[in-house]
Amino acid sequence: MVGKEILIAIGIPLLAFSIGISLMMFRRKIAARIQRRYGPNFIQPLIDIFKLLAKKGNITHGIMYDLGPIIALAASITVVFFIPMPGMKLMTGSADVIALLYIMVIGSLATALGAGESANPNSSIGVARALTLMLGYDLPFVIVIITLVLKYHTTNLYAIMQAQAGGSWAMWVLPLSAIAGIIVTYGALGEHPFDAAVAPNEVATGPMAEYGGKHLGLLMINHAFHIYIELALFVDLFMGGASNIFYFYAKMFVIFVLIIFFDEVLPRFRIDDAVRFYWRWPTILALIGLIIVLVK
Amino acid sequence: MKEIIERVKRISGAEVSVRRENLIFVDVSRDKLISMLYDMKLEGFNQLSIMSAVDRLEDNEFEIFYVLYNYREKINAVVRSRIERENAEIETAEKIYPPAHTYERELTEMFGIKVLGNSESGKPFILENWKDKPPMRKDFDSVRYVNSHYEFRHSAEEETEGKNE
Amino acid sequence: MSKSYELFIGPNHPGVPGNFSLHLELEGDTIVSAKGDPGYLHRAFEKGMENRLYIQNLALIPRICVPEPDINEAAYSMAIEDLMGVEIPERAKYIRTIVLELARTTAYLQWMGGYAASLGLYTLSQWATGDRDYAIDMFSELTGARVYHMYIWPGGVRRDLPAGWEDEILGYVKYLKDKLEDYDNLFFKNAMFMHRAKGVAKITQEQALEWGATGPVLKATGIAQDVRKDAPYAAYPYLDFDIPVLTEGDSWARAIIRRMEIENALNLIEQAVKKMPKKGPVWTKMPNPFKWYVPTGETYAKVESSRGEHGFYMVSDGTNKPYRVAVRGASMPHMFTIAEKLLVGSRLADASHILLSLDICPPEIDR
Amino acid sequence: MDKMTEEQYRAISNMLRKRSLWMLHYCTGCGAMELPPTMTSRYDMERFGIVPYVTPRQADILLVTGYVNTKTLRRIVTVYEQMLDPKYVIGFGSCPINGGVYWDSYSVIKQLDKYIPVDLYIAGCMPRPEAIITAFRHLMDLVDKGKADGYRRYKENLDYYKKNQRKVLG
Repeated sequence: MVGKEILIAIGIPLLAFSIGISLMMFRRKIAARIQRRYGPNFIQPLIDIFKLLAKKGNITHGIMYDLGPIIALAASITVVFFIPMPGMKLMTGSADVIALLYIMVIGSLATALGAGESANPNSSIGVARALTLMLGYDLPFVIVIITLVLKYHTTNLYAIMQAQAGGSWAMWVLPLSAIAGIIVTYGALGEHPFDAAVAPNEVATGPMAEYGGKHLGLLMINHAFHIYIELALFVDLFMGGASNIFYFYAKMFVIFVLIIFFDEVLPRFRIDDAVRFYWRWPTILALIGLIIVLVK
Repeated sequence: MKEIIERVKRISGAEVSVRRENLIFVDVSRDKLISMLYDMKLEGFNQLSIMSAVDRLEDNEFEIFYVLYNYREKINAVVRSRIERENAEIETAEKIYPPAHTYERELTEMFGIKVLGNSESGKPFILENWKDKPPMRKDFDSVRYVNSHYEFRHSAEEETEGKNE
Repeated sequence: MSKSYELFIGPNHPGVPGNFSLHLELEGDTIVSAKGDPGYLHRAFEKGMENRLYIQNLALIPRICVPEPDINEAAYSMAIEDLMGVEIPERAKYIRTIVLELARTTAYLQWMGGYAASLGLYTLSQWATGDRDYAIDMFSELTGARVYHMYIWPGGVRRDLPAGWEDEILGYVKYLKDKLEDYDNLFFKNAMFMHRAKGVAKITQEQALEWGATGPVLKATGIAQDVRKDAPYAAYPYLDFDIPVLTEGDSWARAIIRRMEIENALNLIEQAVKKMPKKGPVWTKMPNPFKWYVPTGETYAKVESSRGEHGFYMVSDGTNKPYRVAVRGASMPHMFTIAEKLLVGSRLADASHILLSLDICPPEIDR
Repeated sequence: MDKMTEEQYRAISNMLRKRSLWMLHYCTGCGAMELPPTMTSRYDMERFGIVPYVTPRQADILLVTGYVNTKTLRRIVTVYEQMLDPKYVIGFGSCPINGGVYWDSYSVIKQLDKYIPVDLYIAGCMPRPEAIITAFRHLMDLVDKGKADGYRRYKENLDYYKKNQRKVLG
């Protein structure tokens, strides 16, 4: 039995990574088609990652600089274990949304610490922006989580997912909270219009400005996990999870394509505008959702 | 059109020559240059298009010129003045025309003409680490400079490129 | 601990329009002082031109301003024609107009890509640059080169239009007019673009006149100053067009002015193709290029570029080489007099946006 | 056996490197004018995995697009040294080769490969997008065969390059 658990322990992150990277592949291809071009080779993101890991030169600015991407990656993998994935149970039974909220912050903080040590002002500004944006989208996100917890009378993610089985998705029951949730997903993924933290024209890719080679490769792997985490969380919270992995993937894909479509036609917010936006519209929507649940 | 030219002619110290109906040249002496520019601005020449200098090496003089434009009368005026080539210096016009500030910085760098009253005159602007004489002067030979500082590629070198390094 | 810190934007930074550097001093996210640092593209044009024949300079001058090289050829040719007293044929005037307006279109499309990218909208960059390339095809059919045409030269234009080129250019005009609607829907009517651009980097009419603004920057404050109307050259006096004017004076107004100028340019091309004499010489016979002894004298010739007034001040001493040529680019006052003042007090996020809304062209500053 | 795996590793990593060349987004000269068409929808360089990246740490290729004056050369050298191995340099247009039309300009250097190692030159003023893409394909071949070794040459002949750099930069 132990052998099977180890297999699953390796299998879950691998599967999560493949889902994340495949969505990245689709992302570049779909974006290219919107921009009237042919687009890159389909497996381009994978080639990029392997090339970055095969880079020879190495540079370091201190211990945190090196540890930053590693801690971020470790935190992401930890989060992956807590998010219910159909057919693979290891720790999902004990997944608690409130604990999850805290673990998810670790990755961003680790990147922030690492980038901060590189002493590049662009990185510091980018980090400051990323953390400010986190402050912005965490408020509606927490309200949305509270709404769901009150609705289903549990803080267990798996139980929330199970309660929606059979078609009564939270998306249909609580549409306002779901809209707030998808806007939060935009910010968490750093897509337009909430990409001020990595804006090339302003801060030269922000936190990543000093990262290159293997570090950047790790950050890209982390990004693949990140895409998986945010989308899987949304699917689990609002779309009732899925009974098998293909169904799960299809749901994530639909949400992701929706995100890309908006991403490609919107300019970016200034960071103060982004926070103001988050504390206004999604927060109001989430609050109304909360009130509806409370009144019922 | 004619009226504005007449008005410019009445400014004291101005020698006006008309090149086209919308381009006139105004020659003044060095000490009247700034007051002339001031009068021109009062006449409605609101825009400084460019200012720079011409090195008149044979006369041992610099010719400073200001190309002005009158938006209402649609006429260009070039105010020119000659100064001595040795220890050349002029007064700044940035109080009258703000864009002059940058042109004067370039003037100092390219011709070595000092601009009094311009806080940034003489600071490095376009060139970096320039040690030779100001490059836009006529007695600066750029071909000689190039030959002494850079090496050209020769056909024989091309063949062995990569080996002799 | 001091509150402010320094940030160098550029030269290796996508936020600056080309090889140019900006020294910013920031307090938090707000800029407290800005200083431009030019010179990365200095090639000593004005010195080089003194050492070359007039005809050789023709190969040098397009390189002064890369996005729109034809204005240099036109202004340089006009200066020589003025000094030599040459009148160019009717058909050449129209061809010059078409070429200049097509170049203006390409310059604005290029600008549009950069401006949209500075606001984070990369899709428009892709579309606009892709559509610009079809205009480049027109150029390469007409002149044989994609970027540096050397087509307009003293006395007229280098050669006549190829057969069927008129129809092709009309087809392109029609194509781009359709595409402009797409651009409007994607960008110029985009609520988020308006949110970002409205009220940013606002200048009043008095300030614009005082600081020497020209072109779209001045038109956006409500002054219809345009060399094409004020000192008509080429075939502009025979054509019917209006100067677009807005009164807001902010980044949004400047963007919309440029958007209107594209339409204006397309209309001018259409008119010029239709009104153009169908036959006739395109070049006034000039002496052997090695013997272009330009009479002694000084002149100032100017044209309207996509960024504002572009002029050549030329001094001739009667030989076959110019004695002194000074180039006036619109970017010089726009950058050092206007942008340095506008950047102070704005946010770091807007720095690249402001530079692009003024359409700074570094090669024109450095020369 | 050990040697065998090392060879295989090198072959595989070269194959991956050639499919993913990130170029530095640094417009050093007027050749940068032909890069937007090459990058965008008409010619679409991303088909070959070539993407502009922002900082020197992330990039593999330094494209020197056109003339280099001494002020820019100082930045190019800094940027080149900041990039991580393996790194490649492409000299773009006729100016980095021998000065081009700026042969008598006091501020433009005449031979780029005296100051940093150049893997490939593209001739022309300015090279068309087709030429740029052909050059990138050629660079891919060089990378595949392991012949694009400019970064190694720079380390081996550091004194030579530094001496030349000091001569013009002072």
